[in-house]
Amino acid sequence: MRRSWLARGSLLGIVAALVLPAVASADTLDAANNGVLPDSVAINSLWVIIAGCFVMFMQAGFAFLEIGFSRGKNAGTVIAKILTNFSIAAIMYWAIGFAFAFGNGKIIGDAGFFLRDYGDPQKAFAVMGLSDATIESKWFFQFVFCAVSLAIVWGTTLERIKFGVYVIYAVVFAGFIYPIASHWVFGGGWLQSNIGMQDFAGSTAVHMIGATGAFAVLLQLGARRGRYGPDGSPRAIPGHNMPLFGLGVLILWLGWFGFNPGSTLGALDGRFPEVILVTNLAAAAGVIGALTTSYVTTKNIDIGMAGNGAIGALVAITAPSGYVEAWAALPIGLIAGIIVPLGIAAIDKKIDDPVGALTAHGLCGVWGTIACGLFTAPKFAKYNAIGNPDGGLFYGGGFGQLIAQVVGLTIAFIFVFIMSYATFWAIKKTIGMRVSEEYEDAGLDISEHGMYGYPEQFIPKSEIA
Amino acid sequence: MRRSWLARGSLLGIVAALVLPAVASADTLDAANNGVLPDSVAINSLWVIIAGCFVMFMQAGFAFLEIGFSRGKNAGTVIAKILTNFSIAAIMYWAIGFAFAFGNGKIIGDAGFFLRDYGDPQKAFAVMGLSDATIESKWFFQFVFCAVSLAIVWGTTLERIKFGVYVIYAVVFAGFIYPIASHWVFGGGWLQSNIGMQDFAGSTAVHMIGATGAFAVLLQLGARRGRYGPDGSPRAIPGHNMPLFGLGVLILWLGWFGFNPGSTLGALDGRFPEVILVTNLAAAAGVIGALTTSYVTTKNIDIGMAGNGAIGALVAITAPSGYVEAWAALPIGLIAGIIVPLGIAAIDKKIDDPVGALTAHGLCGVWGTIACGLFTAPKFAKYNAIGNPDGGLFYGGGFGQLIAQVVGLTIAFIFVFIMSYATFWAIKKTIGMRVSEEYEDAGLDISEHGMYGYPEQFIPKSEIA
Amino acid sequence: MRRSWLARGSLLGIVAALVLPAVASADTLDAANNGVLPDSVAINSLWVIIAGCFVMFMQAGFAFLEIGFSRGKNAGTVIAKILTNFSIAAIMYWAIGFAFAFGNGKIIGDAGFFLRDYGDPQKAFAVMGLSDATIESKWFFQFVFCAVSLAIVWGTTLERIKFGVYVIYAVVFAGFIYPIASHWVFGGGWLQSNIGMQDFAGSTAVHMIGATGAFAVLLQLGARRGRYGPDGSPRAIPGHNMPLFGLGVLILWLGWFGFNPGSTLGALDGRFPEVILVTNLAAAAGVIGALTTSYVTTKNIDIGMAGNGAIGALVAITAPSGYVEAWAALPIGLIAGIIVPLGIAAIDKKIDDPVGALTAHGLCGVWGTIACGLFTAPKFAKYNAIGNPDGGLFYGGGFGQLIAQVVGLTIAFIFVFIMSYATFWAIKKTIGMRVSEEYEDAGLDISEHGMYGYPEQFIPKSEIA
Amino acid sequence: MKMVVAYIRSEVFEPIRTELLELGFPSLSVTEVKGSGRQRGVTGRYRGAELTDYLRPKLKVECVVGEPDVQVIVDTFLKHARTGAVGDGKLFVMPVEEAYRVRTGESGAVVLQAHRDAAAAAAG
Amino acid sequence: MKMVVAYIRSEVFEPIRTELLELGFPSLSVTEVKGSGRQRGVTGRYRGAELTDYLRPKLKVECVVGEPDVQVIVDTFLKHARTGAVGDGKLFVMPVEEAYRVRTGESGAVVLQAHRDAAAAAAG
Amino acid sequence: MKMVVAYIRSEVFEPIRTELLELGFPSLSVTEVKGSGRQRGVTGRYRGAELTDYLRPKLKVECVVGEPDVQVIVDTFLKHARTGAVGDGKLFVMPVEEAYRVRTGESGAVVLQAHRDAAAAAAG
Ligand SMILES: Nc1ncnc2c1ncn2[C@@H]1O[C@H](COP(=O)(O)OP(=O)(O)O)[C@@H](O)[C@H]1O
Ligand SMILES: Nc1ncnc2c1ncn2[C@@H]1O[C@H](COP(=O)(O)OP(=O)(O)O)[C@@H](O)[C@H]1O
Ligand SMILES: Nc1ncnc2c1ncn2[C@@H]1O[C@H](COP(=O)(O)OP(=O)(O)O)[C@@H](O)[C@H]1O
Repeated sequence: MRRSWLARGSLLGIVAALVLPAVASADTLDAANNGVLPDSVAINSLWVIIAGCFVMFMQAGFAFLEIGFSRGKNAGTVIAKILTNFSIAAIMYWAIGFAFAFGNGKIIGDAGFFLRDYGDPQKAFAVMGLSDATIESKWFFQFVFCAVSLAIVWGTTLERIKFGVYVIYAVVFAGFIYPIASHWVFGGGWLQSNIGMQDFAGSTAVHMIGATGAFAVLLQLGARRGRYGPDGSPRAIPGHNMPLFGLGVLILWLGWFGFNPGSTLGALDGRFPEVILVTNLAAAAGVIGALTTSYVTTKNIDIGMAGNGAIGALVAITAPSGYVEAWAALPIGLIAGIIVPLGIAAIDKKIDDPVGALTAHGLCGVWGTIACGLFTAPKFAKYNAIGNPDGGLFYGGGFGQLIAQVVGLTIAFIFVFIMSYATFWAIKKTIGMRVSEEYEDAGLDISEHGMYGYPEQFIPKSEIA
Repeated sequence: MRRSWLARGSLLGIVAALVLPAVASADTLDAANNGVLPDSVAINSLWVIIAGCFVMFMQAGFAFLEIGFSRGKNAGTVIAKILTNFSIAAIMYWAIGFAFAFGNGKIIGDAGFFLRDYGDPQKAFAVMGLSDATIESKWFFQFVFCAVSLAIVWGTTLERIKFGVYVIYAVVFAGFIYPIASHWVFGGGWLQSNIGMQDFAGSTAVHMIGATGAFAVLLQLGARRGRYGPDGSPRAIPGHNMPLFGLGVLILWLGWFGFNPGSTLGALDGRFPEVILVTNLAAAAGVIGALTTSYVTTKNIDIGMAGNGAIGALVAITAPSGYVEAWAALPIGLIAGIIVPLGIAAIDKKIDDPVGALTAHGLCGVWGTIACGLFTAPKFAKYNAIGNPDGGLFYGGGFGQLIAQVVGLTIAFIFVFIMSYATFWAIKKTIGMRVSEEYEDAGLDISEHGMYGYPEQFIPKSEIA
Repeated sequence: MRRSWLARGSLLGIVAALVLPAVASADTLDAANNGVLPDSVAINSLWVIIAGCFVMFMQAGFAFLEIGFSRGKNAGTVIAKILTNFSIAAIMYWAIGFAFAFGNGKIIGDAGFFLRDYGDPQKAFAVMGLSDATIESKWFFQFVFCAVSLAIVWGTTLERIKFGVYVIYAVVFAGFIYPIASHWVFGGGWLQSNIGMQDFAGSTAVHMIGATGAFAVLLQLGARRGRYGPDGSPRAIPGHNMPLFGLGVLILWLGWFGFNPGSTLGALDGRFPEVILVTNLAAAAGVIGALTTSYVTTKNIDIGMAGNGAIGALVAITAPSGYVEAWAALPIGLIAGIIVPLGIAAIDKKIDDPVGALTAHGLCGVWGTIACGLFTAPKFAKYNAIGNPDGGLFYGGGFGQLIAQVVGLTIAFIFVFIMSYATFWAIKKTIGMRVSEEYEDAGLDISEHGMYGYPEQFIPKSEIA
Repeated sequence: MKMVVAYIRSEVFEPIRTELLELGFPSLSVTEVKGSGRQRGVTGRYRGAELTDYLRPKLKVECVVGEPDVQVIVDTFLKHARTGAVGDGKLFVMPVEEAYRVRTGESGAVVLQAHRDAAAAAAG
Repeated sequence: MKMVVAYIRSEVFEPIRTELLELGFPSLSVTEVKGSGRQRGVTGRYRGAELTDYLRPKLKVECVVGEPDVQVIVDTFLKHARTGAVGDGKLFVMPVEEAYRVRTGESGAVVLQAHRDAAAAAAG
Repeated sequence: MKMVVAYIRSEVFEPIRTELLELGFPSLSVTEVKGSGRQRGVTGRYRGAELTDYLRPKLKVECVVGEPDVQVIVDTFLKHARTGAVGDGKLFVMPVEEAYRVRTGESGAVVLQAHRDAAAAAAG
C-alpha cells in the first residue's frame, strides 16, 4: 500500500517536473528569436541530424539482415521486435540514458535527464562541446547509436527467444548498460579521458558492447532446435531470403555514412568527407577479403559472407575512421573481411549465432579498436585530442595506444558482460527466456504474434477468405 | 468541332506561355551570378530539399505498407498505382496545385501557376516568407506533402478498385481538393489566419484530408469479397507479407523526420532538431500504446498494430510537433497508440479498411489536431505566430485554441468529404469503380496488369519458359 | 622469376608511397585547425556528400530492379554481385579512376592517384573548381557515379553469366573505361572543352556508357535458355517479384535527387532545387508516357513499363537537368517514356535484355543527350559555361549544340563499345563467360553460390533442419 | 476401403470439411494442384509477349473410407462443390487394399476415420 | 477406368499437354512434387555447413481415362518425356472404380474427358 | 505392384528415406500436403478477427513397389514415423496395374526400384 502510494507519488513528481518550464537551459529558441543564433549552429546541426537519420534507418538494415537470415516462419516477429526496441530505447535514452552517457563525470554522466534543466549545453555535455550543434541534434544522434547497439544484441537470439525478454532488457540496456559503458569509452568517462582510449564512432562503444550483450544472452539461451546434430556437428539452417538480407546490408552500408562521419558532430571542420572515404574503402576491402577467404576455404561465393564482410569491415573501421588516413582503411577492412568467415566458422562449431553478430560486431569490433593502436595518424590524434599524440605503432607512436585500446575494450567487455549476464539470468529465472519447443517448431510469428508473417505460405488458400 | 478547336487553342496557349521566358520572377540565378545570394538561402534550401527527399521516400513507405497488407495476388498493382499517382500529382501540383495552396488569398491562392511569373516569391507566397529557401525547394517540399496525402486516400481501396479511378481522382485531388483544403489550414487561408487553427505539419491538412478521401471512396466502393461472413461478421483477410509491411513502417518513420522538422522550412533557427525529438518520442509512445492495448484486448503481440501504432502516433504529433514541448509528445503519442487498435477494431466491424488508414490517418489526425488545443506551449505559439499566444488548455490558455482546432478540422473534413464524395460518385456513374468479381478473385495483378506480381507463386514451373 | 620479383617490387613501392605522408596537398585539416576554413566549404560539401549518399543508395535500387526482373532461382546472386562490384569500383576508382577522370588533361586526367599528392585540389581538378567542396566529398560523389554506371552494365546479363566476369570487367571499367570516357564528357576532356558537349549529370557519361558496356557483353553472351522459341519468337520470362522491382524503382527515383542536383557540386548558388524540380517533372512525364504507350500498344497497364518509364525519363533528363527550364522536362520525360515500351519491344525481338537496360539507359541516354541540343536555355548554358551560349535549337541557338551532342555521344559510344567488347572477348576466350546449361537451369544461386536465395521455395521442409 | 479423390475449387472446401466432420469423417488430406479441363486458361502478358497458363488452380482432396461410406462422401462433395459453371471438378473412387495408423500400428478399416470422438468434438 | 500417374520433368509437360488436348484428352491434373530415384541430389552449402537435397523437382500428372485410352496416353507421355538421362521419371497405371462430374452429377466413363468439344477448341 | 501412400510428419522423412535407400528402395515421390484428422487446427488472429487453419502440414510419400516388398516398406515407415502423438499419420496400400520407366520405355515390376546399384551407391 504504502509502497504503491510512494511509487505513485514519485511518478507524479516526475510528471510535474516535466510539465514545469525548463529553467536555465540555454535556449536555442531565444537565440533564434533575437536573431543571434550563428549560422554554424544550423550547419552543424544539419549534418548531425541528417547523419542521425541515416543511422536511424539502420534499424531497417538490421531488421532485414535478421529477416533474411531467419526462416520464413519467424520473419514477422523481427518487425515487432525492432519497433518495440527502438521505442523503448527512445524513451529510456531520453529519460536517463543520455544524461548518464554524456553528462560530465568520470564514471557516470550527471545532467540532461529528460533533456532539460542542464543549463548551458556546451558545458553540461562538455565532451561534445567541440561542436555547437543544438543539444537536441546531439541527443538524436547519440540515441540512434544506442538503438543500433541494442539491435545488435538480438542478432544471436533469433527464432527462439520470448518476446518479453526484448522488453525488459531494452529498458536496462538503454537506460543503464549502454549509457554507462559508452560514457566510459566516448562520453568523456575514464577510459577515454584517463586511459586515452580512442574510439571515434564506436567499434567498442556501440558494436562490441552490443555483441557482448548478444554473447551473454546466447550463453543462457542455447541453440535453435536442430542446429546441431545428435553428434554435436553443426547443421545448416539457411535463412529464407537472401534478397532481403542484401537489402539490410545495403541499408546498413548507407547508414554507416551517417554513423562514422556524423561522429564529427559537425560539418564546419570539413572532416566528415574524409571519414566517408575511409569508411567506404574499408567496407570495400571487407567484401573482397570475406569473399576471397570464403571462396578459398569453401569453394563458394557465399552471399552471406559478402554481406557480413561488408558489415565486419564497417564495424572495424568505426573506431579508427576519424584517426586514420585513407590507405589504412584497406588493411583494416581487409583483415576484418578475413576475420568474418573464419570467425563465423569457428563460432558456429559450438554456439548458434544465426546472423554472425558475434563475429561481425564482436570480433571485428575488437579488431577495429585495436587497429587504432596500430594505424592512428598523429595528426588526427592531435586534432581529436584523444590518446597518444604520436599516433599508433605503425606511425612510430610505440605501444602506448595499443595498450590503451586493449585495456579499454577489455574493461568495457567485462562490465557489459557482467551486467547483461545478470540481467538475462534474472529474466530467465522469472519469466523465462525461451519459447516452448512446440512454439519454436511452429515459428514465432504464429505462436507469439497470432499470425504468420507470410500467411499464404503456410495456410492453404481454401482456409483464407 | 468548335469545342475541340477551342480546347486545342487553349492548350497551345498554355504551351506558348510556358515557353516564353518567365518575367519578373526574382531570380536565384541572377543573384548567384552576381554573387549576392546569401548563404542562408543555401542552408535553408538544403534542409528543405533533404527533408523533402525523405518525405518523397514515404511513397515507398506507403507502397510497402499496402503491399504487406494485401494478398499476394494484388501486390504488384500497388507499384503501378504509386508511380502513377505520384506522377500525376507532380504535374498537377506544378501546374496549378501549388498556386492554389500557397499563393496569397483567404480562400484560394493566386500565384505560381507552373511555378512562374510570381514576382518576388517571398511576397507571392507570403505564408512561407519566414524562410528564404528557394521557391523550388519549397515547391518540392509542398508537393511531396500533396503526394503523401494522395497516397493515404488509397489505403482503404486495396484489392478491388479499378485502376482508372486512381488516375481521375489524382487529377482532381492534386489540382484542387488538396490545394484548397491545405491552403485553408496551413497555406495562409482563413482557417489558419482567421480562426487561428494550428497545424504545424499537417495532421489535418495532409493526413486527415487524405483519410477523408479514403472514407469517401470506401463508402461507395464497399468491402472486399469475403471480408464479411453471411451473418455480417468480419473475417480475417491477412496481408501476405509482414516483413514488407515493416519495411514500409520504417521508411515512413524515417520519412517523418523530414515531414515534421522540414515544416520549419529552414534550418537557421535551429528548431528542426527539437521537432525531430518530439516526433520520435511520440512515435515511440505510439508503438508502446498500441502494443499494450492490443495485447490487453486480444492477447496478441500484433505486428500490424505495432506498425500502425507508430504511424498513428506520427500522424498525431504532426500538427503539434512545432507547438509542443518534448514531454507532451508522450501523452500525444501514447493516446494515438491506444486509439489505433480500438479504432481499427471498431471500424472493422462495419467497413473494410484493409490497412487501417481511417484510424491511423483519420482518427489520429483528429486527435493530433485537437492535441494542439491542449498541449501547445505559449512560447511556440508566439514563435510561430499562429493561434492563441497563451497556448493550449494545459498551459492555461483556456479553450480558445481547442475550439479553433475543432472548428478547423470539421470544416476541412466537410469540404474534402463533399468534394471527394462527388468526384467518386461521378466516377462510379461513368467508368465504374470496382473490378468484376471474377477480376477480384483472380487478383488485380493478373487481371488489370496482365501478369502476377509474383508469377512463380501462381503459374506452375511447367508453364514458364 | 625476375618478373614476379619486379611485380613484388612495384607493389612494395606503391605501399610505401601510400604510407609516406602526403605532401603538398592543400590540407582541409590545417585550415580547420587554424580556423580559416570558410563556411562555404562545409555547406557545399554537405550537399555533395548527402547527394552522394542518395546516389550510393541507388545500388540498392539497381539490385532490386534486377532481382524483381529475375526468376527466384537467380535472386540471391544479385546481392553478391552488387556488393562485389561496388567494392571493386571503390578501390579502383580511388587508386586510379578518379585521377584519370578528373585530373587535368584533354585525353586523360593526371593527378589524384590514391587521392593524394595532388597539391591544390582546386587547381588539380580544375573542372570541379567551381565548387569549394572538399576533394574527398567530390571523390565520393564521382565514385558513386562510376558505381552506377557499372551497375547498369550488368542489367543485360542476368541469370546466365559467370560471376568471375563481374570481377574482371569491374577492374577494367572502374579503372579505365569509365574514367577515360567520363573524363572526355564531363571531366574536362576534349568532348566537353573542345566540342562543347553538354552533359550535366551523365545521360551519356554514366548511363549511355553503362548501357554500351551492357550491349557489348550481351552480344557475346547470348540470350537466356528458353527466351526465344524454336522459331525465334520471343517468349515471356516474367520476373519473379514486382514489389521488389518497385522498391528498386522508388529507390532509384530518390537516388536521382542526389544524382542530378548533386552535380551542381555545391549548394551555395541555390541551383540544386531547380534541378530537383526539373528531374521530378521529367520522371513524372516518363511514367505517364510509358503507361499510355504500353496501354495503347498492348492493352495492359504494365507495371514494369511504369517503372522503366520513370527510369528512362530520369536517364533522359540527366544531361539536360542543369541546362533546361522546368517546362522542357515534360517533353523530355514524356518522349523518354514513349521510347521505353517501343524500344523494349523492338530490342526484345532479337536480343535478350532482361531488365530493359539498353532502352532505359541506352536509348533514353541518347535521347537525353540530344535533348540538350534542343532545349538548353541560353541562361543556363552561360551559367555553366559549356557549349553554345545561345542555347539549343528551340531557343534559337541553331544546330550547333545539337551537332556537338551527337558527335560527343557517338565518340563516347564507339570508345566504350570497343574497349568493352575487347575486354569481354578476352574474358570469353580465357575463363569463359557463361555458366553451363545445367547451372543455368538450376539457377545461379545454388550453382554459383551454394545455396538458393529462397531456400524454402526450393528445398522441401523435410530436408531443412 | 476406397480413396475418394476429388478435384474441386478451393473455395468450396470449407463447407465440405465441416459437413464431413459432422458426419464423422474428420480425416482427409488436401493438396493444391493445377488442373486442365473444359475451363479456359488465363493469358497474361509480360513486356508484350503473351504467356498463357492453361492450368487452373484446384484443390485435390483425398479421403479414404470404408466401402459402405463411399456414397455419403461422394454425396457431400457433390452437394457443396457444384456451382454449375465449368471447372467444378471431378470425383474419382479408387480401391485401397490396406491401411495402417502410424501412431498405433493398427491396420484395417478401423483406422480410416474416427467417427465417434471426432463427431463429438465437432458437436462440442 | 484408369488413372495414369506420371512423374516427369516439368519442362516436358507442355508438349504432352498440347498433344493430349489434340487427341481429345484435355482433362488432367498436375502437382509439383519432389522425387528420389537414380538421379543424384544437390548439395548446397550455407556458412560452411553442407545441406544436401536428395529430392529433385518433378511434375506429377494425373489423367483418368477409360481403359481403351490408356495406351495412347502412355504412349504420348513416353514420346515426349524421354530425354534419355536419369531422372526422366515413371508412369503408373492405377484402377479407378467410379467417376463423377461435379458440375452435372453425372457418373461413369462419360465424364472423364471431353473428346469432341475440347478437340474442336484446340483445333479452332 | 502396389503404391504405398504415406501421410507423415515431414520431420520423420529423412530417416525413412535413408533406410529405404539402404534397403534398395531409392525411388519415391513426396508432396507437401495438408491434412485433417484427430490433430487440432491452429487458430490465428489478424486484427482481432480469428482465423483457424484446421489443416496441418503433412508430407505425402508415394512409393511404388512389387507386391513382395510392400511389407518391408510399410514396416520401415511405421518404425520411423511413430512419435505416439496424434498426427502421426496413416499409410495406405493401393493397387498399381502397370509401370513404365520413361527413360527406357521398359515396363513391368522391373522398373519400380533400382535395388542393386542404388543400394551399392548408398553403401559406397
Ligand atoms: N480425367 C481427369 N483426370 C484428372 N483430373 C481431371 C480429370 N477431369 C477433370 N479433372 C480435374 O478437374 C478439374 C475440373 O475439370 P473441368 O473439366 O474444368 O470441369 P467440368 O467438369 O466442369 O468440365 C480439372 O481442372 C482437373 O483438375
Ligand atoms: N517406384 C517409384 N515410386 C514413386 N515414384 C517414383 C518411383 N520411381 C520413380 N519415381 C519418380 O520418378 C522420378 C524419376 O525417377 P528416376 O529413378 O530418377 O529416373 P530413371 O527412371 O531415369 O532412373 C523420381 O524422382 C520419382 O519422383
Ligand atoms: N482417411 C484418411 N484419408 C486421407 N488422409 C488421411 C486419412 N486419415 C488420416 N489422413 C492423413 O493423416 C494425417 C494424420 O492423421 P491423424 O488422424 O491426425 O493422426 P492419428 O492417426 O494419430 O489420429 C492427417 O492429417 C491426414 O493428412
